[in-house]
Amino acid sequence: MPEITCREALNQALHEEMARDPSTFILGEDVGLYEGSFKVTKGLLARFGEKRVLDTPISEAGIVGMACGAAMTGLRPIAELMTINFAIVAMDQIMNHVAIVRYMFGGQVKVPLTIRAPGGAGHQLGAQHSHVLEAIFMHCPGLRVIVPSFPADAKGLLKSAIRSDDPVMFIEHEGIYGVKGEVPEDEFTLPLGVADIKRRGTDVTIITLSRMVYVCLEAAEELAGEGIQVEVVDLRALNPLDMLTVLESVRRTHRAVTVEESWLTGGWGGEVASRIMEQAFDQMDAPVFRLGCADVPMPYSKHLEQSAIPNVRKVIEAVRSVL
Amino acid sequence: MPEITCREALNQALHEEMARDPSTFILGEDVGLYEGSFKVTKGLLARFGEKRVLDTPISEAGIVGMACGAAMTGLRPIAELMTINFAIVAMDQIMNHVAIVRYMFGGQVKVPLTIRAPGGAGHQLGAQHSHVLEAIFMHCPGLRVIVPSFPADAKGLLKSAIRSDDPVMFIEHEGIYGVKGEVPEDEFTLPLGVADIKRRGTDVTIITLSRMVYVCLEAAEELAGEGIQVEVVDLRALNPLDMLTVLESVRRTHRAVTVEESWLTGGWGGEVASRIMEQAFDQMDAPVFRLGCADVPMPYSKHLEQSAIPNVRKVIEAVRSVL
Amino acid sequence: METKKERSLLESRDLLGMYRDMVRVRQFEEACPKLYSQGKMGGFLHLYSGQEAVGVGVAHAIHKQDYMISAYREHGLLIAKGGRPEKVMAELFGKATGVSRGKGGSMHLFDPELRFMGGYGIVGGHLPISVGVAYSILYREGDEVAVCLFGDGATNQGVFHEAMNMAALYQVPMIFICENNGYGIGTSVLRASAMEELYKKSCAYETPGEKVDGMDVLAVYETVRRAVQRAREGGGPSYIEAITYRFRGHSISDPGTYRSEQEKRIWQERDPIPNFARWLVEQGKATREDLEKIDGEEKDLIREAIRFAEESPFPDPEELWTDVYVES
Amino acid sequence: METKKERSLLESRDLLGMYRDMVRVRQFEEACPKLYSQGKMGGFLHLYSGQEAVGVGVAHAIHKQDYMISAYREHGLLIAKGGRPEKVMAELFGKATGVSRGKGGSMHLFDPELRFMGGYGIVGGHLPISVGVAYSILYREGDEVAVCLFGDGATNQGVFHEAMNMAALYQVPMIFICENNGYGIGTSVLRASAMEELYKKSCAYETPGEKVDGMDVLAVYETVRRAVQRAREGGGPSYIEAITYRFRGHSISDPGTYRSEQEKRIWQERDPIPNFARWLVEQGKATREDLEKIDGEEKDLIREAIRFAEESPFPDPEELWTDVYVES
Ligand SMILES: Cc1ncc(C[n+]2csc(CCOP(=O)(O)OP(=O)(O)O)c2C)c(N)n1
Ligand SMILES: Cc1ncc(C[n+]2csc(CCOP(=O)(O)OP(=O)(O)O)c2C)c(N)n1
Ligand SMILES: [Mg+2]
Ligand SMILES: [Mg+2]
Repeated sequence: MPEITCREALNQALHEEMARDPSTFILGEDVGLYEGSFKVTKGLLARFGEKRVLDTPISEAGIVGMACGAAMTGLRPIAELMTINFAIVAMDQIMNHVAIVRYMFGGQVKVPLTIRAPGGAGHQLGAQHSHVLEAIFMHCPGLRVIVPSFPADAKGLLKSAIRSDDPVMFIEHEGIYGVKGEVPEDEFTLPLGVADIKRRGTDVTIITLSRMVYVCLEAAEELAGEGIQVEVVDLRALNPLDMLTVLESVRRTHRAVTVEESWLTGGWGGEVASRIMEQAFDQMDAPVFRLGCADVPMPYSKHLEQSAIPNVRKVIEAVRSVL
Repeated sequence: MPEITCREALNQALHEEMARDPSTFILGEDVGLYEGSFKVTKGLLARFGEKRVLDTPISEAGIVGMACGAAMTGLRPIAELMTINFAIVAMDQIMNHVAIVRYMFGGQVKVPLTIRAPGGAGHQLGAQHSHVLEAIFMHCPGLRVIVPSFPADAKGLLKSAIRSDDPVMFIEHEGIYGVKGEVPEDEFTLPLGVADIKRRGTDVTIITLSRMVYVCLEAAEELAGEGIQVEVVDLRALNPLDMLTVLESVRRTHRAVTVEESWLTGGWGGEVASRIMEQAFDQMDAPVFRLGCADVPMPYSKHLEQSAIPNVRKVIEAVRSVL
Repeated sequence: METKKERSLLESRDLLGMYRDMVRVRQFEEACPKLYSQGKMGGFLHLYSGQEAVGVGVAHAIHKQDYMISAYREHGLLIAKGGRPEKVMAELFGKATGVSRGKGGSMHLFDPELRFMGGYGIVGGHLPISVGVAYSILYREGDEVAVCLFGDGATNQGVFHEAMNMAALYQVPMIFICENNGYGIGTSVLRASAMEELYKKSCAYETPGEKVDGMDVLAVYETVRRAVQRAREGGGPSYIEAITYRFRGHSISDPGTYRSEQEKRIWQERDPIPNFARWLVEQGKATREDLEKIDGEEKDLIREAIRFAEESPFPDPEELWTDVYVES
Repeated sequence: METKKERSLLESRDLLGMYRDMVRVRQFEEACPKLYSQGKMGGFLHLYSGQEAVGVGVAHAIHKQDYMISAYREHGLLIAKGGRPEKVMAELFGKATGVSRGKGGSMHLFDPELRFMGGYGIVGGHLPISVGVAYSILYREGDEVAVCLFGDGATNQGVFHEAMNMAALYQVPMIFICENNGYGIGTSVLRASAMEELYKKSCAYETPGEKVDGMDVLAVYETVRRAVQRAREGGGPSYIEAITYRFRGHSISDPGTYRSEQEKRIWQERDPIPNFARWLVEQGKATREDLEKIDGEEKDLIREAIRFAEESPFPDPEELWTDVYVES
């Protein structure tokens, strides 16, 4: 299999799905002429034209609302938010319209909308541009929440997200656009909401997603040198949340750590940890350890920022603390 | 002590604090001439005049942002959102400005702002008007989150919130405005972030807040008839989160149930349950049971709505399930 | 404003249809307060009485396949567009036979067949959605239009601005219709909007803005018809302010004391229904008897609607869990 | 636009001050790319080169006690308002001596003493905040004003609309200044705004709107001065569009290929600094030598600022946890 970057994998997914389904179109700030601020939409305008690749004003509520209306009337839009931070500006459209119109109107309409956005902290962008919002979207019924790590996952999941008849928040981590991985050349999709065990282990289960998968794999590698076998479960999605895979794993390892880039308090780790306890209390040899971002607005200064985010050292400490 | 309604208690708090501190003013939709859509701001315009009681357009982001700017320049605003649902429209101002400017600017500015709003589900208002957002605000560092239940708490906490130099989300449950309780006549305040044990018990600890306190007390009463002694901890705040009181209680009862009106998945119950496990795993005889709203947008139809929200019967079942 | 000639182009049949629709809406709305106080309905209830000429004028100016989308004061709009009163009433009762199957309630009516794309509760929230609906038409190269109705208060929301700008930018076939009833709950237009004449707000988007007497169904009809024609011909969006009044409080729980008795009386005299009735008779388009017959028929229809709602079943308890997602 | 007479009212000292400030900003900005590529700074870096006449013209038209608030392209604004280059540079280096103590970075400069109420990263996000700042002035019955600067792209955000409306409604003493540099990242004004002439957007709020040549520091100065005077006298808010250009890409990582070489050349010829220098000499306000001396002094100042930033300590690791709350 060829190795390509996550960015290329996502770009392929967009090209393939737009070619496949003429009701699919993409809209967002600088997605067309500029080809995306992270170049994920490269080549789309040239290939599909202005009607299907729509540059928008800086109006996130307008973008998401417009995409919602188009989705409700038979199109299959992909809305790109320049970064996930700006989803907060559009929060009412996302959580109070996109997510719920289907239910509110008695199931008579669907919203086959994918909202894509780069996210993640760690680039010294400061407090307003470092939000990790997965936990919030997970809290909103009606939304699917997909957060891939490996390039192949990114591609297969984005294709499924676009084809899904439900609204999907698809969060791509800026930090992994350049990461390479094997991606099948043939057409493929991946089911939404199936976790993937990225590394097998017997002693502790780490539950994580997105860029933290790489951090956890590195930590696992290091721990393996000490004879500690860590299993790394990449959730890939927070909704649907694949507790089956998680529970199957923790029932073998009896110990679990959640690693997230969200703020720890109220992050998704608490949800997963609670469900583990609810369903496997008797099999757990220790409480689930939750590792997350420091509960502070993200500071700019490099060392402060780095100290706020989970890293290999902290993951190793977390694993040790449950042994 | 005289018995007054929660609405009156809140109204007293506003009158007292505005009389006390000339830098305090209130702004929001229909807070002046109309005296608030729930009449919590009754008499303020007549007493304090238009400069200090400001009717606004329907522009929640504008309201919160304006209040933030006023707070940053020496005033002590109280922004009323007509209901908490509209905080979603102002989410960027709340979580990405109000909450973080102090940190982002290196502690050189403070935001002594109280954002008040009626909230809570249960009035057949449908999916867009039944949001319970505490869990989201709890996830945002920089905000204080106060959610009172009893009239005296509402008054004492609102006065402290207004005096606080930190931004406070102050969420009043629509369902309890009319509830009466004893409120001291003399001037008093209550510290933010101290839980209150509303009923003593030895067998199970229920951790809850806002209207659910009443529901849990009723359930506890019924369970007492069966010889089950339930302790009801009213958190009163999610930030600061008083885990001391919670832990002290569960270490005595060894069993805990969280009861919230938020959506269960990603609600604050997961956070509290996780912290209990992290800090008292060995003292717990059962996993923490979390009871919350059904993970669905709120339906309009009465019976459907009622079935989505925790009630006395469900609390009793929850308590039984951990015994 | 419309000319005599244009008015006369309408056949008696159309005119009586307008009359009938206004009466139907009024009868529907006026039946609600009692039912609400009997506990048949819950939640908010925002009645349309007084504003009928707007909804009916708009509905008659568009085709069945044109889209309509609205705020929460929308019973009258859906009914004017052809919605069955019994299904609307059933929705208010929270019944499974309601237009939104009991899940939406008064504020969230929906009818895909009538292309009524919903009533929405967040002030301004549906404005960007309406732009997307209109963009769909453009995308499919259809010849429908989308009409989006909202209140005066909504023009102060940020999304009003974003929607107007985007609609103009992409030249989508839609008409923004502001129902200026003078108040957003207890706040009068002047106390909320720096610009008093709301139709002028489209100046910031190079979009034609026009005001019309919202108590005159024919004026509304004509004004909207012209805007619709322009939109259908690729002329892009327009913006219309219809000056109107709600005869009742903001919602069922609002006594409306912020409005003077005199103000209410003046507007009551401009009630669109009796005034239109008078005009119809004067112009020889109908006799008093014709109109009374219609009044009676509509009264029966609403009585029937209430019966239907009453006798319909509540949603199955399992419905709590359905419709959250298409795919499970 | 300003008249000859008004211009001549400015003393040489003031004029040279403007020149010095523009040079200082330019030198500061042009020193950054190299430092960035050396890894001295991180995150985004939005340079102000080309737009100096706007910031400096504004800063000279207001008093020290007047408030200024801005988007993220604000190094030049803070420096123009009197911010110390070394403290700004230290902030960009993420040092404890920075204006925001290393916590804010390039986009989030703050200086309470200079009443610089911050640089903000969410497009449009600071607009409602600025209305609150101005409301504070009104509340205290002070005679200061607040100036709020933002880009052309920000005028399409909902909060622009809400802020303009509320400012006009309460008649707060503030000036909205749109720095129209032609682009929001890669999107030109025309492709984002239905209304091309951005100064006209205030028509929707009954607020005076005016456009000014943003490459002419005196024109900016005069236009803002008049608006400030009106605001101070209780005349309420105004809105000014300054037509300008950024000489570099949107941020340090943007090659800016969406702009033609020809376009860039035309604007380069309108560079506010050499043009103003030429005018000063022509008018006999300064000699070439005077100006070269200033250039040299400012070069030294920036060199010194870099040294200061370089030698300053990073924040203590414990600083991660401070400043989240006032009360713990
Ligand atoms: C975003 C938002 N803010 C506040 C409310 C509460 N609210 C409901 S209706 C209303 C007044 C709306 O006035 P207008 O737009 O003129 O419509 P009208 O009710 O007059 O038809 C308000 C403030 C809301 N539903 N949504
Ligand atoms: C709400 C929001 N959406 C998107 C962005 C990403 N973004 C940063 S700057 C920018 C362009 C802003 O253009 P303009 O307002 O003209 O200011 P300029 O950069 O030209 O000074 C965009 C889209 C953002 N920061 N905030
Ligand atoms: Mg109105
Ligand atoms: Mg620009």
